[in-house]
Amino acid sequence: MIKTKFLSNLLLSLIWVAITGAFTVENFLFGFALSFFLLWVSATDRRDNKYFNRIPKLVSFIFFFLYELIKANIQVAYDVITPRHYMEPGIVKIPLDAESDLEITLLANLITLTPGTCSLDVSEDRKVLYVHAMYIKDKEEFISSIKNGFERKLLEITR
Amino acid sequence: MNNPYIVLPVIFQLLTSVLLMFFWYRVNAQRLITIICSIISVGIATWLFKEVYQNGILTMQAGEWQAPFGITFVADLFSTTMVLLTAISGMAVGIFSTGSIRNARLKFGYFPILNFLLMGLHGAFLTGDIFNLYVWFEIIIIASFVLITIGGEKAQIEGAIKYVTMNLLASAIFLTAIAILYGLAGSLNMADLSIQVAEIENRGLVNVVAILFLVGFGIKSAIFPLYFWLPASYHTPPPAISAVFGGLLTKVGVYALLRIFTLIFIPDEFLGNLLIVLACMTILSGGLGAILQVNMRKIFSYLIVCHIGFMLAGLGIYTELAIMGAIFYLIHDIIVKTNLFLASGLIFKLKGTLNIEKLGGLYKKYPKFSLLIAIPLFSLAGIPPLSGFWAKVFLIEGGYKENEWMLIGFIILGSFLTLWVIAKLWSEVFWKDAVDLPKKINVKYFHELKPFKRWAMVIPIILLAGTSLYIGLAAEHIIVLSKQIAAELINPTAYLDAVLGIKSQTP
Amino acid sequence: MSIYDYLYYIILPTLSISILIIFVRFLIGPKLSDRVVALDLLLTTGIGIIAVYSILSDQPAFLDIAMIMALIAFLGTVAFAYYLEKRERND
Amino acid sequence: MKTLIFKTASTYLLPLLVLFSVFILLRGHYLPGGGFVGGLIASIAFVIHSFANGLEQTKNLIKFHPGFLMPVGLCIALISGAAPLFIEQSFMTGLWFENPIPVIGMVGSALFFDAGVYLVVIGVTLTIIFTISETL
Amino acid sequence: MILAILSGFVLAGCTPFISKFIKGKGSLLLPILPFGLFVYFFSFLKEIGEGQTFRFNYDWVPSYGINFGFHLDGLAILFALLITGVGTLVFTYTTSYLKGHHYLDRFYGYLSMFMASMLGLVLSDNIITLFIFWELTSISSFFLIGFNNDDPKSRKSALLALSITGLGGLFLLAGMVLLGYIGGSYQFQELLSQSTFIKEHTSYGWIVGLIFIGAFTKSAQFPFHFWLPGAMKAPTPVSTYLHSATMVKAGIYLLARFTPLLGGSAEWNTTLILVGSITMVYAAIHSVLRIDMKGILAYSTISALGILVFLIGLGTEASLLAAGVFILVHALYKATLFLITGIVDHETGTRDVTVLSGLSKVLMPVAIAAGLAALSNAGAPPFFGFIGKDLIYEATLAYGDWAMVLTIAAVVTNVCLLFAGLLAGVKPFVGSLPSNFTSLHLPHPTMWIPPLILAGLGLVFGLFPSLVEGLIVQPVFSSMVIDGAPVHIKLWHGFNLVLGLSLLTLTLGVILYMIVKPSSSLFSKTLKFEMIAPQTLFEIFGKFFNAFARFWTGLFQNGYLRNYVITILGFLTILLAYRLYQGVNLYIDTKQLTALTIYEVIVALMMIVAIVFTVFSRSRLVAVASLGVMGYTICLIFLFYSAPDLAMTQFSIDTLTVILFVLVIYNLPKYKNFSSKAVRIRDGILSVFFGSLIAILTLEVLSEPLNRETSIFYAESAYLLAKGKNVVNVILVDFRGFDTMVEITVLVIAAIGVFSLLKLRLKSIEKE
Amino acid sequence: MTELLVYILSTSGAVFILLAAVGIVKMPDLYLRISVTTKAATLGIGLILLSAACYFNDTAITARVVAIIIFMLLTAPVGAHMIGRASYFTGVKMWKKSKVDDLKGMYDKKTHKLKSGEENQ
Amino acid sequence: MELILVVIIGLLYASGIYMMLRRSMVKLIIGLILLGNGANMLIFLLGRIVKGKPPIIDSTAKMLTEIYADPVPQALILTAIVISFGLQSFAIILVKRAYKITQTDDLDELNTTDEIYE
Ligand code: NA
Ligand code: NA
Repeated sequence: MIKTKFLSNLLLSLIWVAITGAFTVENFLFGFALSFFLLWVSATDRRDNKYFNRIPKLVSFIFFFLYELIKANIQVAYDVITPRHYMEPGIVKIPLDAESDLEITLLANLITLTPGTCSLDVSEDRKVLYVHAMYIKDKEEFISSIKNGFERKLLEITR
Repeated sequence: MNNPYIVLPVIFQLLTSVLLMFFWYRVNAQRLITIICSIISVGIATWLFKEVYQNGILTMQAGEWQAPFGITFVADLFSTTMVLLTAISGMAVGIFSTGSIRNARLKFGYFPILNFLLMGLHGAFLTGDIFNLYVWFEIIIIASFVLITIGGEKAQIEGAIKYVTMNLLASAIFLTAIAILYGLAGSLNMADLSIQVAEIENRGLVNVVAILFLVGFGIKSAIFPLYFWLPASYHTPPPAISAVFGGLLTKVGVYALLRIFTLIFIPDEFLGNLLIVLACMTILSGGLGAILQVNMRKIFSYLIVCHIGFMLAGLGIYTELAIMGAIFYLIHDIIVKTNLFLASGLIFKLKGTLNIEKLGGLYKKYPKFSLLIAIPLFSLAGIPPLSGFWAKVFLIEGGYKENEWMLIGFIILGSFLTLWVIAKLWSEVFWKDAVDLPKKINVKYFHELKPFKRWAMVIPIILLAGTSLYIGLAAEHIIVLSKQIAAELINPTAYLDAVLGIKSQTP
Repeated sequence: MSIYDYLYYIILPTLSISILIIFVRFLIGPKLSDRVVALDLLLTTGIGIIAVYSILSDQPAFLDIAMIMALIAFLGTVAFAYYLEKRERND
Repeated sequence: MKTLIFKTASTYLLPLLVLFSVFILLRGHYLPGGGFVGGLIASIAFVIHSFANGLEQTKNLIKFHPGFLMPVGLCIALISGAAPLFIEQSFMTGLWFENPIPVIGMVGSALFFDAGVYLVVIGVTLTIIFTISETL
Repeated sequence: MILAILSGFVLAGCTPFISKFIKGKGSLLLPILPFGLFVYFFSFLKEIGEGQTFRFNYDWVPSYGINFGFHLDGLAILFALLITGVGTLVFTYTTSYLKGHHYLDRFYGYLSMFMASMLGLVLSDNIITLFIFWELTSISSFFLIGFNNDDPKSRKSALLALSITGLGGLFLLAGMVLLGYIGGSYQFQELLSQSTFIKEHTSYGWIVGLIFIGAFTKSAQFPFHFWLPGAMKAPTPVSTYLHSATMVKAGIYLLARFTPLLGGSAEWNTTLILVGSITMVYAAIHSVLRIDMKGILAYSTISALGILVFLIGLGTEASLLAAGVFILVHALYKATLFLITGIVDHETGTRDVTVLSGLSKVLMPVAIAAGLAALSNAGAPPFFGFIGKDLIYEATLAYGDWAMVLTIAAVVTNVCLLFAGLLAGVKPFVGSLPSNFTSLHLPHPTMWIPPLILAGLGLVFGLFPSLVEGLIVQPVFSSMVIDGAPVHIKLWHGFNLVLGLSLLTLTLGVILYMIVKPSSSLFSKTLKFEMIAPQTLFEIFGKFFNAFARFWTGLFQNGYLRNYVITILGFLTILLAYRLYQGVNLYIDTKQLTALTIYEVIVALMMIVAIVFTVFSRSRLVAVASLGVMGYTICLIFLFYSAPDLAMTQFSIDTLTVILFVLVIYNLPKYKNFSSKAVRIRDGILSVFFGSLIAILTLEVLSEPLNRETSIFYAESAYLLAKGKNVVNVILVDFRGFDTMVEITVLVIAAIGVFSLLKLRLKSIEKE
Repeated sequence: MTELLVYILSTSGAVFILLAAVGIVKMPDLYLRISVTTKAATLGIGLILLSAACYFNDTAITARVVAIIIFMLLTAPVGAHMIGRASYFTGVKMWKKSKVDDLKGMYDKKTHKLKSGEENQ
Repeated sequence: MELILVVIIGLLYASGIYMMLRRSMVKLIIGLILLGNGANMLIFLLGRIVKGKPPIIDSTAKMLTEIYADPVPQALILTAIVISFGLQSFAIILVKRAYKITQTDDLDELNTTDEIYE
């Protein structure tokens, strides 16, 4: 718990330094104090996260995401600029392996951020994610592409 | 002369409010604070008045930024008189409220808001900056919005909708006027504007801006044909609130009119005639409205309108004498109208209604209260030598000097209607036999109150009645004061010198 | 063509035209949701305009407005979503 | 409205936004920003949190009624404004420390004043929005 | 002197605190005050008789030339003695008349207040002070008429009396102020020296007219007379004191007092003669037709007042002398008759002369007094009334071309008055005593002695006119006629036309009394006559006025907010348009304008569309969303035109406003369009017109040069003096920090308001 | 080099935004509009912001740009999710050619709770 | 651009007033907001607009020397915006409360306090 707190604190201080744009020790210390205060104010339960061994996976995930992003964007762009609609849209239920709030949220957001798909909602029991998608050639295939793509890679980082 | 302490009335009022906010749910502590602070406030105002009376105009340049760059506060006789009157009325209403306002309202910020309102009034009187005046006006209206709705009863809300709309409209017009004035003159300091505006070559534009100010302030001071919000709303909140409204709020508009139209825009012939016509119509509308009403507070509300006409008349005639009349009337009216609304609160506590057809028998049952209330009533009616009388003399003579016969006619008409209404009210409420009224379950009658609360309701009325007697009987003091104020207004060189220093010499 | 001209004559008009197109969706609706989505997109595009404008006027400070927009633009969307649900529940 | 996604996002957004609001407050004297905008952003942070997690959660988080910030903020502003009165100078006269402080820059009564504004704006906005949410 | 005048006020002020005392035996001590005053004024009599006058000056409002300046001369002392003398008797009379009355203390309070005011009125040299006392007598009269305030008629009469005298008073005030303004002083003695200047001034007519209205209303002259009969609702001491002997004579006093200052002109004389003669004849005829003793006396009083006005109007030395004497004559006999009426009423419970008769058998001293008074009234020798009547006829006969007409009018009046006097003073006491009155007893001496004294004086002065000639009549005359010849009054002038007229009057009056028997049927017939009486006209006017008030108030205060808004904006628009049209030439300097760019045009276009959309959308949510778009485009414009702070704030506030709206309005009703098409078009035209005016105004201001002094100062000193680089922020927290301070207070208040508006629910059970 | 980067980034950003704009008008139903716009715009704005960062070439500004992008990535999907969900709720119809609708009937009309359909597993 | 802004200002005023003249309370509030925005734009424009030169002193400079936008109107508008926000929130809540009590959005039904007899 203490470590998590410290990490969050550190992270926030760094963000502070970033947004203020003054890379000095004093500024960092000030940001640290400020975020310490904030964390004290907003004590919420955060799971223990092991940051450091996840970094490489994180980097590879980012690239994967960017690739997906651009690919899907082009697909959608084509659909947008051509007069005909090639899409076969629908809402698909995707069972979730992700469990924690953070995992589910990240997954849902990433899905939304890629063109052509959009997470609509998570069921109350957190077991499934409802996704609206533009190109559903085959429902099962679509589900497995998400599960093996985004979800697996994401879980590799967070667990 | 510079004196950083002339803003004390404002700051002390703010301090009081903040202090009261820290005692949010502790109503008795709030009561105590209100009483003590309102007395101190009167002390401060008296001190300021004395200083200015003895030493002449005092100024304060906020942040030590010389005019016209900072916000200047100016305590001349006019503003300090208004501050003093506000403090006195405020004290009366504050003390009255400790006895008359129910705890539920007190737990929702009644006292802090009341003190904010007084702060706004003090600020509006003392500021020498047109935009700052706007923000003070905003304080005043928002505080009055809150006070008029506090408790949220149906009539209150209905009245408030109109009140709020009209006041917001007035604010928008005021802001528009400031925008154009700044666009023309590039300044916000009123003294500086006085000089700048005089130099603008395009007089047509100046006249147009003057119209905007006239209407903006006119709505706030409830002149014809801009007064509608007043009779629609003033009778709806608890009496203590009506008292501060009736006594002080419309007078800020009048103050602003007097200030702006003597300092920045000197009325040309058209505007002067317009003001006269408006004054006549205001007197007429208020008087006619008053004779029809049966609710005591509505009668007083219409009479407010009627008497605003008198003050406007002074400005319309635009001579030192006439303005002196307007000032005298203003001084009298603040004290008396406040008192009458307080008295109506007392009557409500005694009888549980304010409908003059249902009321009756007060003189028989409460002779001392009746005589007490008779003082403000007959002062208002202008029975000489009570306070309402004097101003008329000056206004009438002022009217003669400028050959405003129609205006004199309307002043007579307005005085007559007032007299008639007050006499009728006296006859109905005090003379007529009492009718058995059903006991209202949600009213705590006067005799059921604790002695502290009873005294808290009666003492302010005595105090204000005494003040109005003083104004009437020691009229000399007030006349000398009004004369000096009028002279300062008509010839603002002293004001300009005090604010701008050497700058006013070399425009 | 300098970078300034490029941004001024190509990018900014493109963004402006985008805004106009999005505004059309706002106007035609048909549902409130459509308008809300359009509004959201308008704001987002606005961030782009601000970014370009900050380059043009050489005022990096303008980026802070973009930052504020990015942070709270979605609050409007959230509020409307909130409204839609509430209204649904009350009906 | 308490969806999982929104809730989680809000948990991260809250400290970010508040941090950002302080940043906006502090640099107001040099670049666009200041007490108002800072206060508005901070309160928006809490509003988002309350939308996502429900009002009770947010209230628990703040631990006191946001209305309390109003007199506190007013007090700070008033004191920083009225302090010069004690040395016979006008209200709102700027009093400054001799040397600049790192990060913040010059510290003076104006900064405290702005901080008062910041607190008041938070208190006001939250009081309004929370009260409305409570009485819906 | 000031003490003498104000002592009445002091006593009045004390009454609430010594009420127990007054209600007990203490009332017997009260007449000491008027009596003391009487003695005090009496002590001046000798010197005044010798032609001296006394002046007393006390500062009050020196800066406006208003003071307690008292001037004691013949006219003043006549009235002062009347006031204090009759006052003493009335005070005494009251001790019995209202004995044990629950509100005796109040009664004495008002009475003393009245006495003091009346004294102040007649003694004041300063015309404003005079007016103040004048109004105070009206107010005391209001309280006294309404003394029996359980009776609605009593209240109505009090209101009516106050309306008439109050309105008259206001005109008088206007007249006084005008007079003071023209004459350059409020001091009567100083004005007197300006007499010719004033008379030749163009405003002379106004002055006289205004003062006349004041005097006529107070002294119940036609057509303002009708409040006086109503005022008889007051207890009898009041009728005696105020409404016959003193207050109603205030108008006469005023006219007499102003005669040397304003009199002598054709306007002055003609008006007074006309009004006076109409009043005297009209009221005299009326008095004949009444059956209520008080009614009879009321009308005969009006008639007598008419005579006085008439006499003053004649303006000759003879007529003024007659007036001076008649004031005293009338006071003596009329007061007596009123007091007697009170006794009769008090004892028998009725004042109906058709019922009353034979009372002399039980109320002998009263009957004597009544008889004396009736005879004096009749002008029978050797009563003082005879002298009075003689003087009147002398005056009319000497009045040039109109002598005949005027004399006939005087005779008719006197005949009627004589009849009335007999009816009230003789009829109740002669004849057979009805059985139900046999058990009557003579009241307490304090009641019957005062009328006896008054009536007795009427006889004494008649027998020995020299008693009053030098001491009173001469000084009174000198007050009205400066440099007049010395007067000489006597009972017997020898056989002449005047004597003939007097005898004729007597004979006719007695004959009339023999023939005409008062009856209620006759009286009710006269009531039909009232249809065209001034009172009816006044009431019709009142109704019309009320209807007008209702119309006017309903027209403006009609309850519809949008009508209020449209009135206000219409007013503003008309004025703006007129002023713009009058003084502004439209001119646009295109060189000063900034260039257009596509992104600005698009943003502006969007803004315009958003505004239009906001206005015409049929869903309020869409309107709110459009409002959001509009705010957002404003934000962009702020950004483009170098206002990043504004853009930030506008954006944040805009978002919050949208949230607020959304939170609040989801449960509001359907967003209906209530107005008809015509109304919408009307509103549309007004709005567009107003918008255009603002636009034109803006354009016009834009082409004016702007003074940038302030902005340059800020730009130069923001960093150097205020240590900040964002000038806008420096202005907000430093240069104009006070604004900000106030502004956050506004926010705090708004928040508290929202809090209380939503959370505070007054429980109906909780007591207020 | 920096200039070229600015050209490329700003152009591609503007193009994506334009795409989103066209998309929002052209797409036949609300969900598709959300789908198209949220990301295209996010990407486009991200690119433009990056171009600004390149232009100013200052660490402080770059850091700020990164912060904005992170904020957007955090908020944009949440907004899309919220409005999409609310729209479904209030009965905004899907395009008539849509293939599947797994969400149908899963919302509890009263409590607004969403079932997974797998509660018993 | 000034000309377009002038048109916009006129339009804001006109539409604000038009909305205030409707009978619906919500429209009334919207009208007031429009009017307020109109006034703000008016101050802004009449302070004379300058493109792309915010009144912020460069980090290396000590004062503004070249052409810059007038900071005074900006400060005024800022104050006005914030004040309007306070007033508008209050007005919005007032309308809500009024509706709750009277169950109508129609302003014409809120006229009992103007009646002569009550
Ligand atoms: Na996607
Ligand atoms: Na400000």
